[in-house]
Amino acid sequence: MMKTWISLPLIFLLIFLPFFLSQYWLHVMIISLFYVMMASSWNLIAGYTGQISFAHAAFAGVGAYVSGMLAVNIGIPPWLGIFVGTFVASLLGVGLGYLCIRMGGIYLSLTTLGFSEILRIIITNEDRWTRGTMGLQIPGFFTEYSKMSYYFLFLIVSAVFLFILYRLIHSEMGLSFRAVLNDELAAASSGIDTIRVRILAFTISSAMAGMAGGLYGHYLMLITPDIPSLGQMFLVLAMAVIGGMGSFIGPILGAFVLEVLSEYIRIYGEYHVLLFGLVALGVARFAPEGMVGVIKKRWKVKESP
Amino acid sequence: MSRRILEGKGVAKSFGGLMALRQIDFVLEEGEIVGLIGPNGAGKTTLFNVVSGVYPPDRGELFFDGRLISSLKPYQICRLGIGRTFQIVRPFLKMTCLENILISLIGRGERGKTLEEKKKEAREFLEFVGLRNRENSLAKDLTLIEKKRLEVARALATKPKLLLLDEVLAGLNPSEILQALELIHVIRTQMKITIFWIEHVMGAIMKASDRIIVLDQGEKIKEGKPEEIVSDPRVIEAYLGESNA
Amino acid sequence: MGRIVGSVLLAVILSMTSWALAQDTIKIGVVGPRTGPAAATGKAFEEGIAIALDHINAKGGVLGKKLEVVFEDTGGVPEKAASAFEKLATRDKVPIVVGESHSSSALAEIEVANRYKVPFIICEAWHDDITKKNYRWVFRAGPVNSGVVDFYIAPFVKENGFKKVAIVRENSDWGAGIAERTEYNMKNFGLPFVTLKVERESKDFYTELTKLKGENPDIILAYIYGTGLHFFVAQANEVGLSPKSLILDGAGPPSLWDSFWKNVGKAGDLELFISSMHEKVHLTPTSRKFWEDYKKKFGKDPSDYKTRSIYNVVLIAADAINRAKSTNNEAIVEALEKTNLEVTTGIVKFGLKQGSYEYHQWMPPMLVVQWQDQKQVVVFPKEAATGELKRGR
Amino acid sequence: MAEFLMYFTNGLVIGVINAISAIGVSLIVGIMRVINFAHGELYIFAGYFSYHLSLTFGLSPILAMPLSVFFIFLIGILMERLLIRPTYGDEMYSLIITFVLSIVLQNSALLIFGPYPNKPPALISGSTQIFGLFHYGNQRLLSFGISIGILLFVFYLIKKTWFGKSVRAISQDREMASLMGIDHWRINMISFGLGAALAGSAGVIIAPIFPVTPTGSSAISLTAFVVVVLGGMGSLKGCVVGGLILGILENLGAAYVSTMYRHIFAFIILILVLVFRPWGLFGQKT
Repeated sequence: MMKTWISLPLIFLLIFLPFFLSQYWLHVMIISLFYVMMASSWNLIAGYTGQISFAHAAFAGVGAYVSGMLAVNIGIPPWLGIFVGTFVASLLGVGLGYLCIRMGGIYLSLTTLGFSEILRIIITNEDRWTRGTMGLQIPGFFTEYSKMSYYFLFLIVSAVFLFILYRLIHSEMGLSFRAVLNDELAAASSGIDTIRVRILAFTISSAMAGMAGGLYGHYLMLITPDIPSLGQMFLVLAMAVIGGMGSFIGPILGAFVLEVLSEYIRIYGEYHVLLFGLVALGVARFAPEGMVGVIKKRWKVKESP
Repeated sequence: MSRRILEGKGVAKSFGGLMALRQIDFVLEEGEIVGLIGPNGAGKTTLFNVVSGVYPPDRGELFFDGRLISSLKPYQICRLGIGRTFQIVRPFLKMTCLENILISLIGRGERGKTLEEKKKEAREFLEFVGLRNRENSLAKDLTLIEKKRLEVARALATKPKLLLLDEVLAGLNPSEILQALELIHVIRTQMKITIFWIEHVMGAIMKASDRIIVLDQGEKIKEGKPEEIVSDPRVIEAYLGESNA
Repeated sequence: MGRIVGSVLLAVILSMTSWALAQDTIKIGVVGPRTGPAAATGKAFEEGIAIALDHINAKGGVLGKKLEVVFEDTGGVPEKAASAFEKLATRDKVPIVVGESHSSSALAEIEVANRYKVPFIICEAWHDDITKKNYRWVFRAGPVNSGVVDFYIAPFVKENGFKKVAIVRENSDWGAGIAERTEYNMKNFGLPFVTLKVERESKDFYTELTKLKGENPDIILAYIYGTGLHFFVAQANEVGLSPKSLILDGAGPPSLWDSFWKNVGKAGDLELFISSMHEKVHLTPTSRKFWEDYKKKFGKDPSDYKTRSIYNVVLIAADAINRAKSTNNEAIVEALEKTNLEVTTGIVKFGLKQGSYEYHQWMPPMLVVQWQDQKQVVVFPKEAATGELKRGR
Repeated sequence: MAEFLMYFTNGLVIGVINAISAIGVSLIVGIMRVINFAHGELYIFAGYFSYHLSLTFGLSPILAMPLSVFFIFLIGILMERLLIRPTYGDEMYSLIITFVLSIVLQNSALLIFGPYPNKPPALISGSTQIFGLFHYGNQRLLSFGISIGILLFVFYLIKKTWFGKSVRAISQDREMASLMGIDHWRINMISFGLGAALAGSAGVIIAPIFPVTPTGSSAISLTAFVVVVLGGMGSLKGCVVGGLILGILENLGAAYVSTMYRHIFAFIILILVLVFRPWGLFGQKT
């Protein structure tokens, strides 16, 4: 149960906060919200059905490139383009899911890793269309560049995502997700079509990544193969793992904490990825429920999953 | 004459050269309790896995209620009406008892019932196995016997016509065994569910079964009434062979 | 649960809003790759910056304050570069940014520079468009593709009478731009040429080299930046293509990295490269001073000429702020346009005529150097040459 | 024709090295159902070790190579003991842990060895004219020979020794193997070390040809994974055949289709295998 006494002030805060933030911190908040969308939607497949997809960043890349290239080449407005991008990402999600989910978890991880790599190679090499590693400059959502507008756009879409995820997790489908995560064979023997459940989760999550990627691309106004890179994938994974996989709050917490933290330790340059890696490793090994798990244990706070 | 509910014809299954089941034929009739016994590695659990669709048989056919089921997936077989428990209990550990049962109700794929209605129904199943007071406990916090009860309730909640029970008595003390046998009796008589069970507790299975099927090294070596089984020299040899090993 | 989340958030927010520091130094921004495949450039930049800061602060700093730099990493990735630049502009609020060595990153950064109106001096991103876009805030004190090709590479090819040219270029803005300009020049000369596109991070060039062997070129213009060049040179020798066909490294630094000889072995002999630096060629007194102080500070000779390029632009930036007598962006741009400063590679004066890449552009003189018995010999242009071009067989 | 043979030979050499690296992955998957995403990093580390042992510490390359492989073996054992062992049975966490580990190792390599690519000294220089048709680097030919030697050794180890029998028993049926009295904890640890050592062997063999860079590791891991899926998870024969197919196909594809798409052929194969024969060429169907 999301407790209203904490949600309400939080919503209030998120609405009025931007008026007190500098351009720079507004930027950090926007990026954090992007990662909230990414980590939370990845958590749906990883945390709730136990499938590790390494293509989440790749699907964000699909969303960004489809929408960006439509805008640059045919002049389709970003507002429309991101929906096309989301649709393409979900189609690819169904396709990939159908291909490898029946073969089990390891295959999904390998195939999604391969898919990321294919996507990177195609984007890099088809530079006539994508401008490859040189980066494609694409239009933004607003004619007048305003960080405030982007902040609210990202805030609204994140809220919608979280609402959908929350409802989904607490529905019958969400129970099926968790049954599959807990014990696939037992779930199948209880009449759950485990393949369908997994493909569904994978598709929803991929579509969300596609939309998040589209928004991100049109915010940066510059898209490069770095969006669908494994480095980006690692960040999303680290946020979910450190925050707490399989919990609703975990990835949200992880996204904010890691993004804000990375701004503070940026002076150490290359070490921040290493640091996040070590922390994520330690958490995965010793506290698999992440920050949320640690907090729950410490304060014995009850939170429904 | 009652109906054949489950029929296997020439069912065979091997794993990388190891023959786990060789050409097994068997029939279960509606309303029966049939015991499946045999020494370790005889292929009993493999047979259950093949029946419930975990692996497709290499050769042979399986019919349930007159329908060919040997190429169906586990969830399809479950929805047709075969429920099962596992030798090593497999409840959904990080879910509550109520949620464990709910999964089976969701798995039936019935439309038109709200989640609240399903919860109500799930509580009835918990009540039936005596776990009503633990509905909000996580399955991992249950004792072994509670886990076993939960698993039986979960299997019952799929509304099976046939229930496969894989060593539900193992690890229970004598008074618990008596309770369990009572439960099985109720399932059979009141719920009208056919039961096919694997058991190592010989006394219990001999007492409660209508018929016994004996497997050894993937072959059916004997089938018949309990009293015929105990006196059969081949069965004795199979078991003696095991105890000498 | 909620309370904890709340307090963490509150702490973060408090720290965000109270972001202010008393300043008794002047900070300028630097962008460049400190991580990723071109992290070597970041190291070169750090060395050059250190010497520039020593020199500037020894002379009293900038506007009477100590000069410092904030070096943001771009990872060699345009998207990170744009966000790095944005951070310098919005978080550190630096009056001027210098640096960059990737054309693709620079092309992304100049958009941000233009959006936030921050003066930006680029030192080692060669793509024409960077200055061709004629942004008021963007300057370049370094090579430009068209200049490098028109004044050095193409005349070198022509004057030495090469008959068949192979152009091997990486898939980057720099590679595309410099190859295109080279093709344009070769067409004008009427010289036959063939162009191959290769992947920037490739390691195995046997396939490309086998194809090239069929073409039988006598000069290969290799527009590959980074370690790929080493593999290319080593493998060209293995398949028997070089040194019969000479290889010219159209970027330069990779042929000077410490690892070059380890990676290419004797295949490196007779390899040519573009450079703006040579131990025997000191165009200005500053160049000599830089060389000596570098040796003193780091105990070795400078190898990557990007060390000097970044040194130059930090000097130019400091000079402009001093002359502008403020950190105001308009004033700095005006001062930059009037720059007349001696750096290691000559006297810097930016072009002011709009309409072409020469706007806000100053290009240092370049050299074509050949490795002969592991010695650098300048072979072009003639007036700076320290030896003859040697051909392989 | 000469060109074709050249591409083909190149494919063969790369293919054999692919096979060694892939066997390292396959061994671990077969026994533990764990995919080691840090495979490429171990390969890279081996390259760096052999570079520093021979150039910084002045060891002969002939000594430096096996010593580096031994270090990687130790690292593998340590990894298994500290990180992988607690995840047995939880596929998800082993995937997460090895993936994060790959990022950690990659960034540590960047930190320890720097961004510069390093190439250990070649054992042999120059090139040989093959059938009077084309020149081929001697180091490549030597690497080919060493790789074949390693492959033969691995096959001997798996087919003929006590260790190999235990490994095969565990891959087929873990419960059965433990009934037979095989200590699978120890076998797991040694196998993980061996898998790592094979990654390391591929690394030290290839490093004198293509210098190692910290960022190059993910491509190496991916190639190995594709070979394993193509050959069939847990099949050694599959690794050799798959490695060769991939090596030859990539080189011919690069030559006759597009050099830029060299690495995409691997993934096209991956997708085709998943569609038509998901258990791989030599894998077991269920």
